[in-house]
Amino acid sequence: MQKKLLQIIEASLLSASRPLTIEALQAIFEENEKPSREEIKEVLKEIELQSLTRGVELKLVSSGYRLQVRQEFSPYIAKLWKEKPKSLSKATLETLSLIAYRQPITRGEIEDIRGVSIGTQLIRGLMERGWIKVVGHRDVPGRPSLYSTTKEFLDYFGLQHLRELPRLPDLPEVETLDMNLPLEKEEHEIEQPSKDSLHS
Amino acid sequence: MQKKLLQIIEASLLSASRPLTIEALQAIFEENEKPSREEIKEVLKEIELQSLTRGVELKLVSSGYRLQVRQEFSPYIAKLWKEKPKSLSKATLETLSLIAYRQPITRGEIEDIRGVSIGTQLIRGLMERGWIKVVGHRDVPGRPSLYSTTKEFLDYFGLQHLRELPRLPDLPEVETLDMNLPLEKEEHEIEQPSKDSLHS
Amino acid sequence: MVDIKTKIPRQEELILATVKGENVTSLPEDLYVPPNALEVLLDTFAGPLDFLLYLIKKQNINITDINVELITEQYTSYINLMEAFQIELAGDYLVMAAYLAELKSRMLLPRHEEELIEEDPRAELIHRLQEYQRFKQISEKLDAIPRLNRDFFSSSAKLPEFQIETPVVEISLQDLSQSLSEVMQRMEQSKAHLINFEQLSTRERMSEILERMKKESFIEFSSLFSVQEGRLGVVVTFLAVLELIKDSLIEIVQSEEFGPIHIKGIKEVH
Repeated sequence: MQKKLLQIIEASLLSASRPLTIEALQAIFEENEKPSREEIKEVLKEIELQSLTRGVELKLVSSGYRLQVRQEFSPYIAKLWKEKPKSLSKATLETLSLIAYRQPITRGEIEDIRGVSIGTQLIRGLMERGWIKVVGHRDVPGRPSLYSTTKEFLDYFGLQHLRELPRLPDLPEVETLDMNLPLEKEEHEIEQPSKDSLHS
Repeated sequence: MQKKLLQIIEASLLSASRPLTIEALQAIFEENEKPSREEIKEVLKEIELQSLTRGVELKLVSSGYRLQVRQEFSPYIAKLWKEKPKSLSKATLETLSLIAYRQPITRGEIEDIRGVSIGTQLIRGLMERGWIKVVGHRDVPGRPSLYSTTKEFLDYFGLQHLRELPRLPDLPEVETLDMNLPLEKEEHEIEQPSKDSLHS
Repeated sequence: MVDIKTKIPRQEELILATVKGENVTSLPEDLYVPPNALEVLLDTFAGPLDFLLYLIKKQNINITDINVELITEQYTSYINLMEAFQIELAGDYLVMAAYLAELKSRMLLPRHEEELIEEDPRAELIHRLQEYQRFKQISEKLDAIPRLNRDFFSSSAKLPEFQIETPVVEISLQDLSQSLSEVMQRMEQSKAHLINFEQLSTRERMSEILERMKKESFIEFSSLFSVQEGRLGVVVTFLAVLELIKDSLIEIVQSEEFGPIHIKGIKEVH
């Protein structure tokens, strides 16, 4: 393997501040020296190997490869940060969860489940951080935007796929309800597991 | 030499986004494990040695040590930054305008005004462009950086002084600005020699 | 009305508020928040459903065993209290109160034979609570997932010097001021106070002084002024110094009486 190739790719990953795909790594080379996908993969493997004894490690997240500080060292690195990252509010986390697990979903639908109206600011904030995007419009009056999560959302949580998210707890069995409702017939809509499951 | 010590210091230098002094590197360790200046220096020497074959090299600049991409690779790295969007995002524009009109200002203060948190990458992007710089730190917990615009920022807009920035439309505060920012048409009449040299 | 359960009267009953003509002497039993921190309540809960879940948990019952009458009374008593204390209440809480009241009245209505086939009026509420609860739970799990810049950090080595190849971004000065005024307008809607924009020349001077302090950290006051700048320059510099002191970014020191005045950073800036 070419030493220079490894150095360039390592330098790119160390300085890009964002995950890089194999294509993005190929694209930094001129036509006449462009490495193949296989060569890049080989280099990445080598970087991964070398980084076993280093302070950073290679991670594959949704939008590509990222060299990140080994998580075991995070407590040290956190001390270098002057400002602690703001924690996400309950409202943000709930909205984000609904978009992640029920995408595509409209603002109105999120509001129905949360029982709370959602400020424009909250949605705008999520859009600006690149965690959600508009993927279409629901064909109802007002044509509300349909939101879904993005690759950046997964990158932020160090994930590759939505299915790596924790499992959504099941709705409790409807039967338990029936015990208290002797007058009632089996009329409830029974939630279908597949509807919510990202893990299928 | 302790392997873990080297890993932590390497990780710090790679993720801090700023040069680190030996003291700053010592400060990330707990009292009972704090390495001596000599130990840190030894580790730095080792990192320097190792980096001879790597894409990054250790540099000592006036405010400390940092790991930086070898200059010879800049043509490749430049390509990674080339694919930036043509126009600045709304978030970037708003952040930049707040820094311009409200400098010196911390990231937290910008976030408070905008009501939205700002990604590290946004600030870094503005720094890399040379439009903003750190001019100090606010004396509050966390000692957050204070940002101001640079000469390059003024150059970009073809301005000599901040006061040549357009007055803010539709704001009640405009009156106070007016005192110092005479309307363009009046400027020639009012201009006095002493005022001309004010900002030079 | 607010006192929902008969309680042993306390020795001294403090009148907390007057709600609908009645004196409120005690808070609902299971309210753990002190009255002066009622506002905290609104911050603590993500919304009325979250709040209802809390009330149900306090009763130590299953969501499915919910007693609509009791929960409605509890809920409304909190709402009334908050109104009595003139705490600004999100409309969503009032909507829920109305919904609960309606539900309660439906429960009380005598049911006719044909209506027996219909669903228990509580079913919808229970379903909503359950549905909300699972997303509340998942959002807590989401919060626990390691995330960037909190639990792990990306590398960001210093870039080499290079010319950005991008054709320069097209932004105009108008874009800049326009976007700021947009921020300000948005802020005006959400916040009561506006940030006072000092004159830009003062702001610029503040940055210049701070910049200089990075190198010198101890500057003789008089050296900040320059004769060439004229009177206006002196005023601008002076305002900038005052502004920096106000922001606790610099200190004025004078080691002896009538001695030279110096400015220095509050802490060493590196």
